[in-house]
Amino acid sequence: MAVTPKPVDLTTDLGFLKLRNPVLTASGTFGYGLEFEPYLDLDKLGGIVVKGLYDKAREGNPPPRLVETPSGLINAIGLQGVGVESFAAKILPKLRQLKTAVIVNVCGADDDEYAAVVEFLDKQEGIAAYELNISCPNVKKEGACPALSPRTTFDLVKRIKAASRRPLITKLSPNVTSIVEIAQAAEEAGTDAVALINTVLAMAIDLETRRPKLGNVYGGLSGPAIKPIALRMVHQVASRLKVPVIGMGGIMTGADALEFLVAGAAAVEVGTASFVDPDAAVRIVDEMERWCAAHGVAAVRDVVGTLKTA
Amino acid sequence: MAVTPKPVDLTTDLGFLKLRNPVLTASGTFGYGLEFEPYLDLDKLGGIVVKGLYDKAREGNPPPRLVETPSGLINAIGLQGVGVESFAAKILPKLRQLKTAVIVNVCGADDDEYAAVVEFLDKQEGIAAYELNISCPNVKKEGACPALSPRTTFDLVKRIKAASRRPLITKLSPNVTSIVEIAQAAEEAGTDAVALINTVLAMAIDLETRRPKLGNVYGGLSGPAIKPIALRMVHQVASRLKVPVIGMGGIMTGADALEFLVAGAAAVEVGTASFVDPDAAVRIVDEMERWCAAHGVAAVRDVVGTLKTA
Amino acid sequence: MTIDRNARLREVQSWGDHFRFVIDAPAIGRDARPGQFVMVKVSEGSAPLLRRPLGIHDADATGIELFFRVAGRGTEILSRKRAGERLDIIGPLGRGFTLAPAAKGRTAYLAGGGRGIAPLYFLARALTAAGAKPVIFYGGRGLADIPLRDRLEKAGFEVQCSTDDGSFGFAGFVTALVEKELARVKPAVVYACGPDPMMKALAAITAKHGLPAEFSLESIMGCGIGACWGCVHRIRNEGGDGWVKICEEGPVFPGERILWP
Amino acid sequence: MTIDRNARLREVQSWGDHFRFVIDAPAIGRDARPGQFVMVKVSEGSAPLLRRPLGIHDADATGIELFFRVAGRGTEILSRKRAGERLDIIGPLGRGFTLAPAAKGRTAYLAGGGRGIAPLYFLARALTAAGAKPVIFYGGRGLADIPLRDRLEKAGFEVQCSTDDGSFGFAGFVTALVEKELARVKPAVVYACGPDPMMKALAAITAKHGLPAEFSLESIMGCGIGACWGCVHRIRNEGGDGWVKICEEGPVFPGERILWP
Ligand SMILES: Cc1cc2nc3c(=O)[nH]c(=O)nc-3n(C[C@H](O)[C@H](O)[C@H](O)COP(=O)(O)OP(=O)(O)OC[C@H]3O[C@@H](n4cnc5c(N)ncnc54)[C@H](O)[C@@H]3O)c2cc1C
Ligand SMILES: Cc1cc2nc3c(=O)[nH]c(=O)nc-3n(C[C@H](O)[C@H](O)[C@H](O)COP(=O)(O)OP(=O)(O)OC[C@H]3O[C@@H](n4cnc5c(N)ncnc54)[C@H](O)[C@@H]3O)c2cc1C
Ligand SMILES: Cc1cc2nc3c(=O)[nH]c(=O)nc-3n(C[C@H](O)[C@H](O)[C@H](O)COP(=O)(O)O)c2cc1C
Ligand SMILES: Cc1cc2nc3c(=O)[nH]c(=O)nc-3n(C[C@H](O)[C@H](O)[C@H](O)COP(=O)(O)O)c2cc1C
Ligand code: FES
Ligand code: FES
Repeated sequence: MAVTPKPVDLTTDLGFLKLRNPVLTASGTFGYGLEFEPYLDLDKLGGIVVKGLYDKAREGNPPPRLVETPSGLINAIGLQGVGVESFAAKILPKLRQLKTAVIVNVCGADDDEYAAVVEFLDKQEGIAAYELNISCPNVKKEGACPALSPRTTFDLVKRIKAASRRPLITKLSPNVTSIVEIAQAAEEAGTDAVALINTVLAMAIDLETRRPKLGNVYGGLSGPAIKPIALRMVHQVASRLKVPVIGMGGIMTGADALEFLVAGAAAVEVGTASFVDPDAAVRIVDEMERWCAAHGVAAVRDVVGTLKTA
Repeated sequence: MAVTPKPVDLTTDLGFLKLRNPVLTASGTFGYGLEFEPYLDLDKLGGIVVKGLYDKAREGNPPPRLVETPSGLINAIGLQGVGVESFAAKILPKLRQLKTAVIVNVCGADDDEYAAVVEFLDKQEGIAAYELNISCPNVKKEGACPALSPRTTFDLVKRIKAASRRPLITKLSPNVTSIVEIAQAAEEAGTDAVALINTVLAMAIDLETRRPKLGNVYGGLSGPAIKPIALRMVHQVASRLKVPVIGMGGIMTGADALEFLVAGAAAVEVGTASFVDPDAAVRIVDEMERWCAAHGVAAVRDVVGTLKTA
Repeated sequence: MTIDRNARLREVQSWGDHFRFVIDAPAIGRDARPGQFVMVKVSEGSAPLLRRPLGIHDADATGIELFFRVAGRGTEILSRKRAGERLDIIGPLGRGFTLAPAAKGRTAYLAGGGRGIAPLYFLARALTAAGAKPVIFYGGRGLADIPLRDRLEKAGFEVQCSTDDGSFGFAGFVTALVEKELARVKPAVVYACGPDPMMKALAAITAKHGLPAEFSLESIMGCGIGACWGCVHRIRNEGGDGWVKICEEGPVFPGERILWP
Repeated sequence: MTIDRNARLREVQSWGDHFRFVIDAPAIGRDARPGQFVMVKVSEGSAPLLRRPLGIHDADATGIELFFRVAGRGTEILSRKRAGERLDIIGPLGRGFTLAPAAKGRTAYLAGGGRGIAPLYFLARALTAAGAKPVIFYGGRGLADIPLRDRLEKAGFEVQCSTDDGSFGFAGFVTALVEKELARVKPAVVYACGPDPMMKALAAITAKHGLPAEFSLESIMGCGIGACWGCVHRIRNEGGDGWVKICEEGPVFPGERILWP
C-alpha cells in the first residue's frame, strides 16, 4: 500500500490501566513472555498476560496434549507450570524491566487457592493487573469451574477483588448458555474488566485406535475456528457492560483484531497465533496501525464499538 | 486399498426406527431432498431430514444469509421455507416413494405452533419420525429458544410427545452450559432419541463497512470448525442417556462419521458437507462401509460407543 | 447438472489478476446455456470450505471456459492452477438468458461491468448464431479492468468500451455509454451482468425506454443447487414479493422482476 | 533462532513419499547443530494451522537440508513445493546430540528407523569431521522405507541396512541388527532417532551393555519454542520425574533420563 504513514494513536486506556497499544498476548500461549525475546521486541506489546499461575507448581496432564483440528487447536495442557513463588523469584524480575504491562493470569483449584495466589502476588512489584482465570477445574466440585454459573463467578470475583490491591480482569469461559449473565455477575462483583473468550470445550478421536487424541480426553479449542463464536460473545457482552471488554479468540491478523474492536472490545489478546508466528502479536500491532493510517483513523480507540447494525 | 469387499451390515436400529444405514441428511442442508436427485441416489441414504417446517410459509431473514469463516459457515437463513401444507401437498408424495426414511424437522415460533405442525403432519402418511427443532427463536420470549433451558425443553418435548403418534427425535442446541442436563430433560419428557448438535451462535464483521456480514447480525456456525465441539457433546450425552443419540457437526468424510459412532452416536447426520459435495452423504456411507470391510468390522453398529478412555 | 471431478484445465490465459480457463468438461459443456454458471471447488481442505460460483464464459461439446477476477482467497487459489491440473466442477446450474427477444436481424445490447463480462461472451456467440446482432458494452474503472476487449473484437463482436477514469474508450460509467447509444440505436433487448449499482441504474434506464432487459445477479452461494436458501434476492412474484433463490430461479431475471435494495 | 520467511527451496529430491529439500537459509544453516530441528509453515491459510517440526538433515553456511516422509496433510502440502518456491522456517531449535562421547578415533553407532534417519546424516558428518567413526544402522519395514541408503554410502559412511520384511539387508528390526553388531564391536556411544518402540528397545539394549546413548524424541508440537507446553515427554529429573518440553530441553535426551510409556 502506498500510504504515507500518518502517526496513529494506538494508546489504549482501560480506565485502571494505560496500554501502549491494544494488543496483549493471551495467557498460556506466550509462555512467561521471555521465551519470545528472540522473535520480537517485548516492549512493542500492549501487554503480556503470562501463563496461568497456581500457588504451587503443577504437573499438568499426560500427553498427547495438543491436537490440530480444522482451523483450530485443542489443548489439554492442564496448566502445567511453575508455582507463583518460582515465578516471582525467577521470571518477574526480568519482566519488570519491560515497558510493557505485565498481567498475571491467576488460577486456583478452589477459591482459597485463587486467594492465596493473589495474596502472594500483591506483595510483589511490577504487576499491572490480575486476570482471573475462572475456568480452572475445581477439585472440590467435580471439576466444575466457577465460570459456569453467575453465582460462583460472583462469589469468586467478589472475594478476589476485595482481597487484592490491583485491578482485576475476569476471564470468561464460552461454555455457557448466557455469557452476558456471567459477565454481568462479574461486573456486579466489582471486576474492573472482563476478558473473553477462553477455549471452547472440545474433543478429538483417533479412529484407528478408538482413543481420544488427548491424554485428558477433553480439551479447549482455540484458533480461527472459534473466532466467529468469540466475536459474537464479545459483541453481546460489550453492549451490556460498563467495564471494558478485552476480546480474543482466533485473532491472527490486524484485521481480525480490529473486528473485535468494532464489536466493542477495548483491547484484544492474541493467543494461538503466537504458536504459528512467534512475532504475530507485534505484526498485528503494525497491521492495525497501517489500517488506521490508510483509513484516516487518527486513534485506534475511535474504532471501538463502531459496529453499525441498522 | 486392495481389500476384498466383505459384506458389511450397515443397518441401524434406533429402536423406534430401522434405517438402511446410519447416515441421514441434516435438516436445512438438504432442502426437501428432491433438490439432490440429480446428484445421488436418494434410496442409498439412511434417512432424509427435511428442512425445518413451520405451520405457515416463512419469509426468512434479509440477505446476506451466509458467510464463510475458517473451516466453517455461518448461516442466518431464518428458516425460510414452504409451510407444512404445501410440503404435504407437493413434496411429501414424492418423498414417500423413496426407500429412505423421511424425517420432518418440526419448527414453531411458540409451543402452540410446534403442536399445530405435528397435529397436521400426524394426518399425513410417509413420515418415519419427527425431529423437534427446539432451537427456533420464540416470538413470545424475546427470541429465546426452548433448547436453552431444561425446563422449556422438558415442557415442549412432553407436550409434543403426548400429541404425536410418531417417534420423536429432539434436536439439541450446543449453546448451553450443560448439554447433558438438556438431553436428560428431553429424555425424561419422553423423547425417543436426541440429535445434536445444531449450529453454534456466531457472527462475522465486515471491517471495511463496519457492518455485520449477515443481515440478521448473528447466525449459526456449522462445518468442520465445530466438529470438535460436536464430538465432545455427543460423547458427554451418549454415556448418560438410554435413548439413542444421533450425532452431527462438521462431518465431511466416512472417518468423521465413524468417530461420532465411536463417541457413542447410533447414527449421524451430514449437513454442510452436502453444500460442498451434493453427493457427500452417499460417499460417506460408502467410505464407512469400506472402512469397516478393511478393519474386519462385520456390522457398523459394532463401532458404536467403542471409545476407550482408559 | 453433472459433477465433473476430473475436469482437465486445458489452457490458462491471464491478464494481471484476470484469468481465462479453458476446461475439458464435455458433459457440462454440452448442456450449458448462456447465463448459466458452475460451482468450482477451490480447495481440497476445509479452508476455504465452499465452492465458488463462476459464470460460463463459453461452452461447446468439449467443455467450458471460465473468466474470473481474483476477488479473495478462493479465486486466488484457483488462479494458481496450471494447465493439466484437474478441477472439480458442478454444472451447468441455474437459468440463463432468454434469447427469444433478440430474434433474427435484431440488435441486442450486452452490458458487462468488470468481471460481469464473463457470461456475455457466451451469450454474444449464441445471439450471433441465432442471427441477432449483439453490441457489447464493456466497462471498468480503468484499462486493467477490461482485459477482454481484444478477445471480444477478435471474435468479431461489435464492442464499445468505457472506463471510469477515461484511460480507454468512453470516459464514464458503462451505463452512461449505454444511455448515449440508446439515443442512436434502440435494441430489441438489453442484457447485463455487473455490480449491483450498475445493474440497478441500467434497470432504471431500460424501464424508462420501455425496453425488455435481463440481468444476471450475484450473491454469496452456499450450494448453487437450491438447497441452502442462502443466495436469495428480493424478487417481484405473482403471489407477492419475496426472497427468491437466485441459483435456482436465476441468476438471470427480467429487469422488471428485480427489487433493488 | 531465526524466522526466515524467505527461505528459497533450492533443490528437491524424491523417492516415492520421501523427500529431500535443499534450502537457502544462511542464518539458520550457520547456527545449526546436529539433532536440532526447524518449524516449517505448511499452509498460508488456517488449515493446517500449525507449523510442522522437521529435523535438520544437513546444514552449512548457505542453508539447511530437510528429509521427510509424507505422514499427513501438512507434509503432503510441503511435498508439492517446487524448487524456486519460498518457505517460512523457524530455527534452529532445541538441543541436539552431544558429540563429546564420540571422541577422535572412537566408534559411534547411529540408529535410524524410517524417517528417523533425517538428523543422523548431519550427525554423521559432524562426527566424521571430529575424527570419530560413525556406523549408521538404517532400518525400515521394507525397501521403500530406506531410500537414503545410496546417499549415505556415497557420502562415505559405513551403513548397515535392515528391513522388517527382509527385502534388503538384515532381515528384522534395526534394533536386532544393532544388538548383533554390538557383539562384534562395542561403540563409545549410541545415537538414535526413530519410532518410540524402536528407541525404547534400544534404550534397554544400551543400558544392558552399559553404553551411553542419546535419543531424539518426537511429539506433536504447538510452537517449537517452549511456549505452549504441548510437547512434553516423561523425563527423569534431579528434582523428580516430570513432563519436560522436548522442544526446549530436547528433542535429544540421554537414554537414562527418558521414561518410556
Ligand atoms: C452466479 C454467479 C456467477 C459468477 N460469475 C463470476 C465470473 O464469471 N467471474 C468472476 O470473476 N466472478 C464471478 N462471480 C463472483 C465470484 O463468485 C466471487 O468473486 C467469488 O466467489 C469470490 O470468492 P473468493 O474466495 O475469491 O473471495 P472471498 O474472499 O470469498 O470474497 C471476496 C469478496 O467477494 C464477495 N463474494 C464472495 N462470494 C461471492 C459470490 N458468490 N458472489 C459475489 N460476491 C461474493 C465477498 O463478500 C467479499 O466481499 C459470480 C458469482 C455468482 C453468484
Ligand atoms: C523434533 C521433531 C523432528 C522431526 N523430524 C522429522 C524429520 O526430519 N522427517 C520427518 O519425516 N518427520 C519428522 N518429524 C515428524 C513430523 O513432524 C510429522 O510427521 C509431521 O508433523 C506430520 O504432519 P502432517 O501434517 O503431515 O501429518 P498429520 O496429519 O498432522 O499427522 C499424521 C500423523 O503423524 C502424527 N504427528 C503429527 N505431528 C507430529 C509430530 N510433531 N511428531 C510426531 N508425530 C506427529 C499424528 O498424530 C498422526 O498420527 C519430526 C518430529 C519432531 C517432533
Ligand atoms: C496451549 C494453551 C494454553 C492456554 N492456557 C491458558 C491459561 O493458562 N489461562 C487462561 O486463562 N487461558 C489459557 N488459554 C486460553 C487462551 O488464553 C485464549 O483464551 C484462547 O486460546 C483463545 O484465543 P486464541 O484463539 O487466540 O488462542 C490457553 C490456550 C492455549 C491454546
Ligand atoms: C443453511 C443451514 C440451514 C439449517 N437449517 C436447519 C433447520 O431448518 N433445522 C434444524 O434443526 N437445523 C438446521 N440447520 C443445522 C444443521 O441441521 C446441523 O445441525 C448443523 O449444520 C451442524 O451440522 P454440519 O456441521 O454438518 O452442517 C441448518 C444448517 C445450515 C448450515
Ligand atoms: S446457493 Fe444454496 S440455495 Fe442458492
Ligand atoms: S512445542 Fe510448544 S512447548 Fe514445545
